[in-house]
Amino acid sequence: MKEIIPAEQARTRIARRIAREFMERDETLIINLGVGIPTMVANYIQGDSIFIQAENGMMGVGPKADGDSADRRLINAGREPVTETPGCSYFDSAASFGMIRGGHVDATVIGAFEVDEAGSIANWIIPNGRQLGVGGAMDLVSGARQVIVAMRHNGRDGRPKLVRSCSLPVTGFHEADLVVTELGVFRFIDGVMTLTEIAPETDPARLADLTDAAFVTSTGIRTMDT
Amino acid sequence: MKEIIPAEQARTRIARRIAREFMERDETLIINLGVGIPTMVANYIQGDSIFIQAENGMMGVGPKADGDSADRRLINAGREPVTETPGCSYFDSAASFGMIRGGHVDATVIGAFEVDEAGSIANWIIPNGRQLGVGGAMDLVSGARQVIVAMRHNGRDGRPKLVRSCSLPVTGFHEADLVVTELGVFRFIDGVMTLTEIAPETDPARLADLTDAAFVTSTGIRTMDT
Amino acid sequence: MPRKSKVVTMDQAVAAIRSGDRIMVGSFGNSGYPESLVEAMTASGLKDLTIISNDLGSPGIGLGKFLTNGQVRALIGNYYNWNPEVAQAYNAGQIDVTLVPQGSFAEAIRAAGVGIAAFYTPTAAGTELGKGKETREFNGRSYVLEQAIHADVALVKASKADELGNLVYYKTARNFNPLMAMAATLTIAEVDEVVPVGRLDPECVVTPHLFVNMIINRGAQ
Amino acid sequence: MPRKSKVVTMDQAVAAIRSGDRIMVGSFGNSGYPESLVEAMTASGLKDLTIISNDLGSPGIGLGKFLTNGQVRALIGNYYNWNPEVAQAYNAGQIDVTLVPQGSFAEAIRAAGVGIAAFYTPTAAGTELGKGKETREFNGRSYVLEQAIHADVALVKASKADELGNLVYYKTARNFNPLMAMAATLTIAEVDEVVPVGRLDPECVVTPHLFVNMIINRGAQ
Repeated sequence: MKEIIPAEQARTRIARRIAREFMERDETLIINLGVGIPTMVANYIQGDSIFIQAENGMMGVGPKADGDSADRRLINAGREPVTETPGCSYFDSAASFGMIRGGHVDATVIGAFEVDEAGSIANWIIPNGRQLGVGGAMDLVSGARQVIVAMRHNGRDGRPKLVRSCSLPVTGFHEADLVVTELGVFRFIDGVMTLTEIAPETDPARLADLTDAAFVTSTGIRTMDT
Repeated sequence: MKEIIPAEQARTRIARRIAREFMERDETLIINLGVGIPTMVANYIQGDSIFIQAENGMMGVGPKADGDSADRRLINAGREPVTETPGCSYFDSAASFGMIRGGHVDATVIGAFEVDEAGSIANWIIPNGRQLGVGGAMDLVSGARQVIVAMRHNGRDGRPKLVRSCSLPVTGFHEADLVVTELGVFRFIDGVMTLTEIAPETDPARLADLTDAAFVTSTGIRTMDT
Repeated sequence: MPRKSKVVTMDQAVAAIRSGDRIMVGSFGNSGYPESLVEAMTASGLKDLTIISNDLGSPGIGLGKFLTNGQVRALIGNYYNWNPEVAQAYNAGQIDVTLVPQGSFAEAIRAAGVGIAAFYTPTAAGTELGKGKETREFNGRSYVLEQAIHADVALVKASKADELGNLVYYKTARNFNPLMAMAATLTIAEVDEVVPVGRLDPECVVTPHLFVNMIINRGAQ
Repeated sequence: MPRKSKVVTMDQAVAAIRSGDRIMVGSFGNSGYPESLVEAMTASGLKDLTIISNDLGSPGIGLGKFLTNGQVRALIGNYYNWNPEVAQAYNAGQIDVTLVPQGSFAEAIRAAGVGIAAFYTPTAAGTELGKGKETREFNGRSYVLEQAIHADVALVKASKADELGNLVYYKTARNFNPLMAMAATLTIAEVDEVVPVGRLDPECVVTPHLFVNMIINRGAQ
């Protein structure tokens, strides 16, 4: 399958769109970013009212550390060296997941293998015998107030990642609030997967062909920023 | 009933005997002291290997603060101003009771209304309509590794406080390990209340008359320090 | 967006509280409680409050003011022997009182803060305070199921806040404050001093700022 | 009694560990783990170990050494994708692996430390990792019962200890260390530096000394 949008452009578009989602909310936000595209969201956040929590025990994660300033004892949950921000704090893993499970983290941005029409998310394992790990995925999708999925619209093999019903082991049921792909923005409104923005490179009919899940197109649909 | 031993002498004797119990153990000890006679135990502890925990959130409680040095934000669980010791630390109430419930406190010294033959302790309430409080009593008797009861042998009305079976609401069942009164030292050995030391002012037969609970007299019984 | 300050006036803080609310108040025996907030609330017309706290101070002193002032519908806590007005009001049928052993009480507040619905503790198993609660054996020992204790509002006292709302406490005035800060829908922190962001040691912050919604700065008064 | 020092030699520390023990090791992705202790253990003849840790480092690196070295019987943790040797050994039937979601894992270790037998968490309800665990509704939401996770020995890494054993940590090297320090029968802390009693701020001590049995002082080596 031919890619409609080149990979790096797709990833950037998704990250930037999610950053805008946060910046449009006129309030202090606490967010947790998974590895991959979710981490890139931080690059597009401006202002001083959005704080990044890392589940390995840090509030107020700063940009990645470059070679010289890297400290292997100051890392994010993806094992990448990071920096501090003013007003940051450190705590143990139980306190960290207490924040997450207790509903004190406003949003988590995660990648996923599949999201289905019911908002269920599969992102922790592909049972191929090579993976053996769940990390904080299940805690994050069940604990964060808003669950935002950042993922390419289709897998490397072209298969849709928005599916009728998850075929892979589920991380959390009915937990997705928003899915952003390079081709569209899907919100779960009253439990219904609803296309609210669409990339200029496609249209709802063509997008439906690239998507396994049935979705509703919002009457107020807008064009997605590229 | 005539007092065999004057009140202040009795209290001092009990406190000093319990302090000796700790000092004879050749190890670092973490202890928690209740109000009344238990608090007096601290006066007779020497050396630097016994540490006092206060359930309102302090490890390493020092002597009571006198007038000038009193700080109402530095108190023990009896609301008395106390002082710091080198190496002390502060923590919240969940962490504090975590230490207690988790079995990390070697001994708690508590007062009691009644202790019965089964080692059950009643020390939290006399249902007379004037009391409404449990505090940390139930947590301490169920959590501390060793539960030491420090109490006068008989109540003000002369009634024995070592009873066959508690008549007052129980704080914890089968929790007492050691009971020290001014007349004797009673250890629960294999669940049996055993008199191991006796005050010089009395003898086992007379002591049994002053005691409601049936107890066994140890073959190695010794005379209690006065 | 430019960050909004969490520092509010006492009027703004009290306006955020409603009659009938479940209100946690940090304290242990008149140590470490938000004095100005308690004062302002007793001057307010708020009533039918459920006060969730370790104790209720003394008659007319500290948290005792709520009861002396007739603002209490119910109490959830563990030690009211320091304030005989509590037993009197309870015996007269004027208020409800729920006693939870102090350690279970602390843990139940933490549980609410960290999203744990309930937990099994050995404390109170078989006793009057365990009655009506599910009991279960683990490894041959009896445990009682205690449920999380939530609140609408938490009034906490800290020593210092930074401008973000990170909190540190003072000695045994810490007590239940950090737990309650996590367990309520709205957390109002009364502090002695607000310091610039970056002034508190990140290793020593006890309550990270995400738990704090409003700050009353006594140092500014 | 004069106080005995908790500072021990590496030989004394390793001698306190037995083959077949359940061993917690603080770490998160090769950050904040007791390097010298892990090194000494891999040089020991200890085997059939159950390693309880967030992850298992990388192949032959950090905690990964235990597996590469054939000392592991079972793993309890949550994320082994950084170390493909784990899946290989598991698929070959050489080791048992129990996955617990990271937050439930942290909370279960804390629970062991604070005497809570089990707790209800919403994490993993209905999923494969919730299978075989009791599920229960609270306020219309499903919760899974998770049991406390204990160990025989905890190997933790701290930045500093004072001579009593009070510990402080360094940034995100804190991770599971303070939790594990509470949850084992024997806790051995490897530290970069031992400072005199009184040097650590009592407000900033993370692990009070009562949780620590032995100290390995790397600063002295």
